Amino acid sequence: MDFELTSENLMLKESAASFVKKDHSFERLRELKNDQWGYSKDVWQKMAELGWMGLTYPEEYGGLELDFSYVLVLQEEFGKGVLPEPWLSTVLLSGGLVLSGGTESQKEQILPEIVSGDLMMSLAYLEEDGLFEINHCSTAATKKEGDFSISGKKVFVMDGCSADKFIVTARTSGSLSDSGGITLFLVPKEADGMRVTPLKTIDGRNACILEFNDVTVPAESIIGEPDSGFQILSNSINKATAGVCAEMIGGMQACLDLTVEYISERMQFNKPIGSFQALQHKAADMFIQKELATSATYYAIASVVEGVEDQDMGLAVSVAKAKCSSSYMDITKTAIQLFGAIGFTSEADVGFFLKRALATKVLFGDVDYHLNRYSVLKGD
Amino acid sequence: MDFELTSENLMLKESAASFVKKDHSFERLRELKNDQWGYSKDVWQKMAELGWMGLTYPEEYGGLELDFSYVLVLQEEFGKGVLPEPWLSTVLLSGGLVLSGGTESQKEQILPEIVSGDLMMSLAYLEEDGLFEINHCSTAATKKEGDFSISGKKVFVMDGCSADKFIVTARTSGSLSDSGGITLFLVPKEADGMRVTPLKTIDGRNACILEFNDVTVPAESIIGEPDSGFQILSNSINKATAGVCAEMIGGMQACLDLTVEYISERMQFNKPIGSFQALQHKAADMFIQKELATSATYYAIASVVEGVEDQDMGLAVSVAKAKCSSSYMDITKTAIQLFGAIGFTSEADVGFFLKRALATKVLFGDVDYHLNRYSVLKGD
Amino acid sequence: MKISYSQEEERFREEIREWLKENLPPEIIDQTLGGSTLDPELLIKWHKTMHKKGWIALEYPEDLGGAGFTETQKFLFEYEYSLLGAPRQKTKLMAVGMLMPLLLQFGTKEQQERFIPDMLAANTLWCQGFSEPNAGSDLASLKTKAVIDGDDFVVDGQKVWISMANYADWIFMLVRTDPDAKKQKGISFLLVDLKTPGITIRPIEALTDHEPFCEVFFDNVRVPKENLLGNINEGWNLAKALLEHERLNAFPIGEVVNALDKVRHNAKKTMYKGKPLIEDEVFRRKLAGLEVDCSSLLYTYFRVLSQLKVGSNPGPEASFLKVYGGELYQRVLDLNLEAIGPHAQSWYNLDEFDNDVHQGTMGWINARSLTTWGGSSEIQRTIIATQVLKLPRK
Amino acid sequence: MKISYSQEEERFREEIREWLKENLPPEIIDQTLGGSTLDPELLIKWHKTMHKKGWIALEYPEDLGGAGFTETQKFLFEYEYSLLGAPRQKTKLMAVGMLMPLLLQFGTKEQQERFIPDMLAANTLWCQGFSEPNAGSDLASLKTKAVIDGDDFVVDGQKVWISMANYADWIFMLVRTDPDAKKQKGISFLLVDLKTPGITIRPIEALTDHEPFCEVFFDNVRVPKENLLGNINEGWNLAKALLEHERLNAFPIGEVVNALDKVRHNAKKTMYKGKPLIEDEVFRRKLAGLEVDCSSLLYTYFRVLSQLKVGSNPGPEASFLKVYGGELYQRVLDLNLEAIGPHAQSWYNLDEFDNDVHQGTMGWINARSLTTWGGSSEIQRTIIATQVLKLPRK
Repeated sequence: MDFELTSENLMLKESAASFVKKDHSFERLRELKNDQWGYSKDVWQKMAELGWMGLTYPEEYGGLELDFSYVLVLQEEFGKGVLPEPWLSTVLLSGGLVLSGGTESQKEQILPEIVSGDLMMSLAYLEEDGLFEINHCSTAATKKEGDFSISGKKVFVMDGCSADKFIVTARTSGSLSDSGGITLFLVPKEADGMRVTPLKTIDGRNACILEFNDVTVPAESIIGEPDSGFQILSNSINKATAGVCAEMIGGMQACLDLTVEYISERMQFNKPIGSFQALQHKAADMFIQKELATSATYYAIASVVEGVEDQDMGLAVSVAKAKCSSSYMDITKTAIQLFGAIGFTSEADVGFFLKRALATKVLFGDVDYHLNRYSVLKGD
Repeated sequence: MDFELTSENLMLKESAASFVKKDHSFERLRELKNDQWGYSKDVWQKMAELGWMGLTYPEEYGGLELDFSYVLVLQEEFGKGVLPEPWLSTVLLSGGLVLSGGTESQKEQILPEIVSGDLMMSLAYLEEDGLFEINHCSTAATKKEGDFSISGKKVFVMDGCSADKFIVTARTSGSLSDSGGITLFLVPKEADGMRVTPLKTIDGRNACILEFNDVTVPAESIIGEPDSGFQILSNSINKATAGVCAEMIGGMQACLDLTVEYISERMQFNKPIGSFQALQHKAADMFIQKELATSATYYAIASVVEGVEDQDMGLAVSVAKAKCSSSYMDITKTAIQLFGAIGFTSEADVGFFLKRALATKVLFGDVDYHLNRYSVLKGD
Repeated sequence: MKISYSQEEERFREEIREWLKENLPPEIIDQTLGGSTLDPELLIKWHKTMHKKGWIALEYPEDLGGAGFTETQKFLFEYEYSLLGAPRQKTKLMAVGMLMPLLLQFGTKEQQERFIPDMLAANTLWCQGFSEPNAGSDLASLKTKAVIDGDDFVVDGQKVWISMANYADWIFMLVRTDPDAKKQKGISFLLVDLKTPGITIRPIEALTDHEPFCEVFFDNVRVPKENLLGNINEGWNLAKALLEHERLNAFPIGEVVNALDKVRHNAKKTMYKGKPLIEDEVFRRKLAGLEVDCSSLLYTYFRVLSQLKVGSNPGPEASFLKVYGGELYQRVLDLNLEAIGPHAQSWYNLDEFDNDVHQGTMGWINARSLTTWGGSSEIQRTIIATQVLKLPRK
Repeated sequence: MKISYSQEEERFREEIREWLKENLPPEIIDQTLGGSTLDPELLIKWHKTMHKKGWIALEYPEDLGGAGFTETQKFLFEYEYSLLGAPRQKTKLMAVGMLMPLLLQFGTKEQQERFIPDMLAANTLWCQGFSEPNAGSDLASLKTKAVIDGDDFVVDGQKVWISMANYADWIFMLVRTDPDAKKQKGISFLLVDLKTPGITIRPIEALTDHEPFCEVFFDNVRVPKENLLGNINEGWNLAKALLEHERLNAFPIGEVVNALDKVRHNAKKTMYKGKPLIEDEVFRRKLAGLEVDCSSLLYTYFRVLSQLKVGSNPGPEASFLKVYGGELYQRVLDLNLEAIGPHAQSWYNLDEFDNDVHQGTMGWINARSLTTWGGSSEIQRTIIATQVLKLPRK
């Protein structure tokens, strides 16, 4: 039983914190708001130079080969600044999928390129009528000589506008909602027959819609075994979800700090408004929610570090994500409320947390999705 | 569109209020707590002398023949004092069933006796495995020569310990949860083969379990048509539910008054605790909930007065009961909280409201029962 | 007791509904139902249409340019009006609801004739200049000062959170005319032409990316004495009278009803495990819970209505209609986000996605301001506690 | 990072579990899991059993009669202890957790030798006399006075909300010894034999029909000077030290876990539309929501545990464990009422109905006191706001 950060963890925490302070700012988010990608390649390169792109990858691929506790540390600091760079989609999620399911040659070809910061990737798995279900897959991949032909539509492909390569889930057997029969394909952005529709998200980042019209890819582009992509997929999404929870608790902390600072200074009726009991109790509830979400997230991260079996990881992750989603929303809503009119303006930083809370709430499943998944895994 | 009380309504309101003040007190509730019935026959007789037993009955049966708005007025005042006399079960529910479904001879035989205060009645319809469902009926009545033989078990028969006659729902055809096939029988408490197990309820009143082992009753004891008791039953329960809502909003009002009075006088830190913002806002929320529940109840009552069709009445009643159940619970819980330690003692009156709130919450279906019924009736 | 409308009420509602259905521009309905900030140009056009019909100053007699509605008719009008998706902000830019009663109560004959007709016709657009950076809920601590110099007041200072000042022609504002008098004393109420030299208007961007309000800076602005409304140093009485009116401006229940319909509409299109989300027990239960709260609120309006009929003023009891209405509206839009699933994160790209869906997110953000605007929920609850429940003040 | 226990910790837990399973009387488990008020006789018997085992003063060295547990071991013990349904009130009647640290910190050698061993062995039962009718959350305004007369203090006044004073032998209490000094000053801490003439004890009935606490009246009660604990007029320091200890007495998470199991158990027996209620989607979702909150709270305890391991004291941050634990426990029992349907209204008649069912209602009522007891939720939140978040005080 150990949830303390090691001194090595703390070293990364410090450098991440100073990076977010030095190379990032809320002003930058305002500038990037209308940018097609919503983040900057320069900052991305700096992050690569710091070695963070290979944080958890084996050294043979140029990675630092650190355990998952460092993901907590890094994401928590990113969350405090609402850093928009797509580390989660490229490094943690897509790279993670390649690492856990890819062939040796796929790893050698892809991971070093991610580590160097030259390759951006996105996972395309959500579909129009599937809500948040991972196993809902109507996009079909059919054999065509030695190749596969993919047809279908994926929505809300996170950070998809800047992706060089996509990992696409497609059905090679089974029916609409079967876990079996889902296969993972690597698809380059240049692939013929693929239509990319850019989409701006509420947090100023990007997503895209991918339409596949007989997109042909070689059999070598399959990640893992045909028909059995689900297990790798759900495992990697579990880890990515734990990672996004770490970002969320960082955001809660920063948003609470921002709010406490404001209501301590803002004077009305010759008193700081933070001295009014009703506001104090609201702030106390923000603190309580933040603490609970933090504990749930630490436990989920530790479960990944310890490498517990899939069901236990699923339970820990669903507890964390359900708690983080509701807490981050409640905390940022209350923050806006306590800031009053100024909180509703783009000039106040607090709004960035509210919008990111909404975006992360629906990322990898909202509260009800995870509560339901919890019940199912628990066997109720 | 009219929700104002008429001057005639207000006259009844006054006499009811002064009756509750004069002939009832919380001290009386303390004395009755361990009474087998939880109410007093003397008070019951006084109520009869005031003509309240026949409030809505036609004059030919000795009733006052008043419309349903007077039920609102009477029950609201009863609710303010948490009056324990079983007016709801005997007059409104049981008598109401006889009135709407009974034969002329049944009415002539029963209603005047209720009006005079000599006859106590209870409805037995809930079963062990039916939760709150009215149509769940496993108790069976089978033809036996000209008579019917009833076998089965009913639970939580409200005020059943003092009932002289029961109205019992029994299945004469159809399967477990069919609305069709339910028949209403009049069963005297002396009936052979009927076992009565008394039960004390949290609010100090009584209920009983009825076990029927081949209880034989003549065909004349059927209320309404055989197999088609459900419609009368659900209509009468709807009206009784509107009636209990009226009691609940009376309780909310009195509980709020009690609380406001206490926190205005109780001093801590040299201030009345009612001057602390956090407590003020809790009290404000109590007020808001009380107002909303009151409006929903008025609307439900008015729907009965206007005699809208069953579906609309069902919707109005479910809105009112769902709102009253949650509001009465929230208001009384908060009241206990604001009273502090003293609120947790039997010496404080506020506890009577908490316990009655819990008892009425499950009466005729709890919040989820009515939310679900609302969705079904709404056709969602 | 009666839940149905009288024949006369039904006829009145019918008339309103028919006229609105014919004349209300669909773009406005889209924007209102979507909960997004309205296009001021549309708003002005719409106001002029309403003015031709004579439906601007609802409760005022015809000879004052009003509609001559009874309290009941006004209530019914507001309800039907919001149900059909007509814009809540209708009076905002013209400030009729705010300034007209003050002009009638405190204005000189000249002022009334000079300002009211143009205001009603939307020839002059007004905005409200009360709040300042350090005078929000504590309005009486405002610092913008007006010094008498000859026949003018000279105004210096700054106002903020002024709705659509960038479209307005005139501003009515509170200024401090006696720096030595304490707080509420020494405040005056001025009517100022925004074209006067020395005035700078800076729009403020909101989280919706729109600019629903502005900062207005006053640098040595000369305002003729005749633009003083009411007596000098007695402006606080006007402010109080106005806030009284404001408080009774309950949240339009029709918008909650419409929002619930939108939730239902969205939940029918969103698929969950092969069925429309609306068929999911858990979602249905949440929806039913909000329907119950919405109905309870609606019936409270009906109770207020029947009180109005017998001529009794609801008074502060009704003050919770505003705060609860706003909070309920927010809860409905929270559920709407659940009803649209992953679409909750989308911003712009209207063409690519269903209109409702996009508006869902934009409307949700927009609704965040409801509980802070014009007296936060905290302040409303304190009013209920002290004025309705008569709990002791600090 | 690690979520599993170390081998050593596992061994320790095993030892505790095995011993408790063997020695914990089933009647106690029933009453604890049912959330009802415990029978004091049972409690005393149980305490003596624990004393023989040496598991009373957990964190104190053996030579003081303690168990000599490390902070970690104490934490693990408390957790397993509550999980198995051992009584929360364990220390209440003996006041070990409250009085022992004070005796050690402020007591004379004589006092320690005179009181500690009998307290640990439950030969002397103690109760706590702090609150007065007009001194609740505002404790420092207490009025019970003690005047020095020869070798005695003469005590006059009234104490209230004293747990099980009707079973106790001694009371430790706060009295005012200097009426002129202001509030916190002039308060002293006395140890009083309840058999002393002039003491009247009146049990108070709670909503549960039990008598969990009493009023104690002091009329001219003579208390020898040597029963003064700490210095005269410095009793407030002792009270503060004790409340510090109290605050860290977090709500036993094991009881929340047990309550959730009970909800699940009841929902499996309650039938709804022909199926166990536990299979109803809506109910399952509510249960899952509480499971998530319970797990989050449990993991917070684990975080505190690993802080203790590295020797850092959690401090006021942990103060929310108490208030949130109590509130969550209440919410779980609310759901339990839903899980038992109409049975929620039953009172007594144990024989006729399933034990869990009856306890459900009784336990629910009993839990109402949790959020008002020893510092209401309001006060806890103010502590978090001012001490943890450092928000400005009034």
